[in-house]
Amino acid sequence: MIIYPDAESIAQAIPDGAQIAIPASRSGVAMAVTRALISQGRRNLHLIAAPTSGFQAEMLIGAGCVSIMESAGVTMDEQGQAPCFVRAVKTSTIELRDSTCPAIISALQAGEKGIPFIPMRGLLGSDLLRYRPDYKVIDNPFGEEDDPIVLLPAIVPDVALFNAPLADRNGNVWVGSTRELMTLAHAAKKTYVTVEKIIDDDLYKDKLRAPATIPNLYISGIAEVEKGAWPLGQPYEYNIDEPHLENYVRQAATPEGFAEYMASNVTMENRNAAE
Amino acid sequence: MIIYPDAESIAQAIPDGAQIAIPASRSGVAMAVTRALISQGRRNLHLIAAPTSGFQAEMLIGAGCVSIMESAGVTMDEQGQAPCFVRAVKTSTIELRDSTCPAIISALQAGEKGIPFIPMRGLLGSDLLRYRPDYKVIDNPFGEEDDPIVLLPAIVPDVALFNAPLADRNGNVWVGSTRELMTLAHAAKKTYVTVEKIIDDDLYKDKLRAPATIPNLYISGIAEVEKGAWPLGQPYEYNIDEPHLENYVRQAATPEGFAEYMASNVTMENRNAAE
Amino acid sequence: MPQSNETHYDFSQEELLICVISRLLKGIEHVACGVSSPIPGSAALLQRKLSGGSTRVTILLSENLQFLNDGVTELFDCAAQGRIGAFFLSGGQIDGKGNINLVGVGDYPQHKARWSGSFGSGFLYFVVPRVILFREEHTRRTMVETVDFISAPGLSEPGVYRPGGPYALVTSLGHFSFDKKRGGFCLETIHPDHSLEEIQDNTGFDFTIADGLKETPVPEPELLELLRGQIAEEVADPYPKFAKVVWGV
Amino acid sequence: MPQSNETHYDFSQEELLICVISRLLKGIEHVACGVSSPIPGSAALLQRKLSGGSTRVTILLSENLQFLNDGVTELFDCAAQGRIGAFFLSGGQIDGKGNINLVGVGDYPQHKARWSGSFGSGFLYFVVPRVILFREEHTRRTMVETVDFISAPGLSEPGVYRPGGPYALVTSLGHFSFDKKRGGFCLETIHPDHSLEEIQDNTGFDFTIADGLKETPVPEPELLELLRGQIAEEVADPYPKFAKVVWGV
Repeated sequence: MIIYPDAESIAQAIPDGAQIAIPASRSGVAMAVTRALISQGRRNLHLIAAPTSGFQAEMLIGAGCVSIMESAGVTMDEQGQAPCFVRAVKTSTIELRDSTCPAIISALQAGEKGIPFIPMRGLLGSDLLRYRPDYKVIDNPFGEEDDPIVLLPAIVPDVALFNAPLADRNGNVWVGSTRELMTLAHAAKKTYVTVEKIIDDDLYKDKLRAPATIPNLYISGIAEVEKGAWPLGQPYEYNIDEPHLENYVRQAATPEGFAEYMASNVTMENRNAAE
Repeated sequence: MIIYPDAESIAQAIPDGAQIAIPASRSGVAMAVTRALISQGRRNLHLIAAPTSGFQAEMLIGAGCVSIMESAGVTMDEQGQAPCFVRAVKTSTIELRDSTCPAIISALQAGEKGIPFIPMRGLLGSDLLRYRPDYKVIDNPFGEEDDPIVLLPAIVPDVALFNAPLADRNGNVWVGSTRELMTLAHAAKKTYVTVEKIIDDDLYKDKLRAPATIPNLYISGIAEVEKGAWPLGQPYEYNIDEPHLENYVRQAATPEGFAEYMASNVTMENRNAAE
Repeated sequence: MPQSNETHYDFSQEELLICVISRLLKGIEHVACGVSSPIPGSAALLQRKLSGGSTRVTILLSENLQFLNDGVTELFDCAAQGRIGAFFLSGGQIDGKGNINLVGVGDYPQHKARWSGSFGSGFLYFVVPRVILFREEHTRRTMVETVDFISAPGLSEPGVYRPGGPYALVTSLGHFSFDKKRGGFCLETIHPDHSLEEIQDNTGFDFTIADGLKETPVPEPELLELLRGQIAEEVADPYPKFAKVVWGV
Repeated sequence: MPQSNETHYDFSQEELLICVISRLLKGIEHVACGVSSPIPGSAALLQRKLSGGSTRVTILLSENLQFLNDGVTELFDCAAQGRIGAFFLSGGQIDGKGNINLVGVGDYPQHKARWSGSFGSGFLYFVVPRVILFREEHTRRTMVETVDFISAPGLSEPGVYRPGGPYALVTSLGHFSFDKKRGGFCLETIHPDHSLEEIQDNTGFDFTIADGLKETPVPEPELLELLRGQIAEEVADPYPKFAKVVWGV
């Protein structure tokens, strides 16, 4: 477990081509690291939204960092469609792996349990299944008559990446009720977390926080990054910056507008960070 | 969700023949309800230890309440073997379903997820598998060559029964780090919980306790029973009563001794409760 | 289509739809809905009140109206366990067999129009007994003969485990039930100020017409009073913008 | 077999076994053990110290030495993920093929003697790379030709997923390695005051003898000092009774 000085150093630990599991927009998204990945020109990322994504996938796709997008949905929520995602789909510049929320979560849970697959009800007769040759259908061996059921292959991401409210100096990370972050950390080979605050007290000695704390056993690195999820919101900490995202969606309606947004937000921030 | 006045009323809600999931001795065992079940003469219970049991299964078996014992282990821990359990095995008065800890937990997680089965590594070549015709072996459909793997049928218990530190008046139950209790409540059709204390505050409004709280959606009934796990220990509350259990094991070494223990502990307690 | 501010009825379209949906939730023990579904959410809260509290309402991601603390898996596990009686789904396209499309128009994956994605539909549509399809826009663009992409099918082959599925379709023009045996929608009521012809003109799929086809009942004054008072206050918690626009609270 | 209080060595049998096991844990990143396994637990804590902290130790159900907060599933999931390098198992019977029996003597289910049960062995023996079998009693009752019940097999058929398995067997008489290729134990060292003949007399299964068979190295004075000082203090947390009996702390 390494305590990194900033979001940029965490981004540097994530290589080109990594399969990265990321949480939904409201669960705690490592946006500062996302901007750093873009600044550093990361390429061919395979994003696994657990189970959906928004501004994070949108920006990474717009900046050309993504080759595969696996998700049950990419949306800017209240702000509407994700413009770069939609453009990338239409021009086939990313490979899509559309799925449904519980399938992605179940597959991550299979990864967490070290089992090669997990069954799930539903999906039969959908085009989601039709376009996912990696999902298999078998006859339920416990069924009394024909009972087809989908088997999902386990997902073991190279990296889980998210933002959380709190960590201690040992690298234990408190996630509160956003329990899916625990699943991500268990399933992934490496887990990097930006936190709003690193505290001196041991989260394990805190009877109330310990049950919602990811043990450092699963954590490869943390960095204290204030407002690490901005402009998205962070549970327990701050709300989404709606005006910023509204402005983004307006600007990114054209590729030129997206380039302008990036020029004035991502590069500049990095320049500031380098000063 | 019903708030029951005492352990006896909870026992009354559990019928003869029920399939009851119970936690391990150190996780929070509803011992007061266990004594009440015995007093009330409950019969043909199918106990599912999640994943092991001790004094609870031992007493219920000794009192003739149990017909099926499914477990990865029945032990009095530091106090040694469970004497009534051992006698019942030797005389075949209970049906044994021996298993291994993660198999029982995985099968309950399958129940929790509403899937008919879940795969698990291990077990192949063991006599556990040999004597469990309900466990099936298939060839992993995702394997590149022959890759046998065990499938476990889901467990959906009729009842989950345990003791916890705290509940609120809405029936939300705080379990802290004994997260397996959450799995039990999710998987079971009905969940009854004795708690050391019922508080007026809403556990859901408590940011620190909410993440380790079982929502009342899953809770059929609670009762405030002080020392509800005694003579076992209760996480966050009190330790095991070792002298009591040591004395029990000594006494129950013979069926007559067990009868004496029961006469002076179970019936008497009930007489007191009825007064 | 009268706008709420120019209607000659003393209720808004939102209020009408809330009452229509609320009636479809009768007898349900637990209804869940998304945080961006204010009309279904309001309907659920109204039904909770009318049921005397016996209907439980979970609004996902709402601070005070959700039960989740086991991460995003819990909603789906809970539905799989049979603990959710009703849920709402929508579709960029909905067809006459109850298939819904949340993915895009045209051929997959290079769509002519791409939407967000299928979210939980590919699972919840199978396991929640009473799925109410809700889409305000009722045009030949949304109500199509055959969807371009099946996020979740309305019907399943015999043998497929399917305790759930479509129960009704509510739009700005009317309310359909879903006939699982026949495998199609049946027009039950037409909202005030709309006609059968209008619905037929704007629907791309065939549907049957209920024997007792009638106008959608308008909200009773007492219901409106309840809605604008206590329910509006409750709705303002998960859906502040909506409550402000519709009821000014 | 000398008792610790009458031994002419300046170390107890417990201390010897702790040092033997500790050596078997070299290079392991994470070792887990049960709360009722004080000798393996002490060995793990000793190895942690000797590794300069690079060996992580998890003692199940201990307040300060465990990492679990996802319920009882976490240990098993964690092992399945490959995050546990070494674990300890025992057996009422252990046979020459590394099969262990934690269930009972005689025919299942009506045993002549019944033990507690298989616990996690039917899984952990398959997935933890370095499983150390530890059983102090070394007699023909415990070290048998063939176990009466296989809680977990020592060997698996080709094709069976098995990253884990037996690595060594430590008893009060000696230390065996397990040869996966040959499928049996190999006697590596004999504890001081014991003989090959004694081990052969008390072992119900055949085993090979290491080329360099030697006496188990006695604990170095510095190691004993460490053990009786810092490690004894650390052991007292998860294993208070043991620490008191062995070191009086």
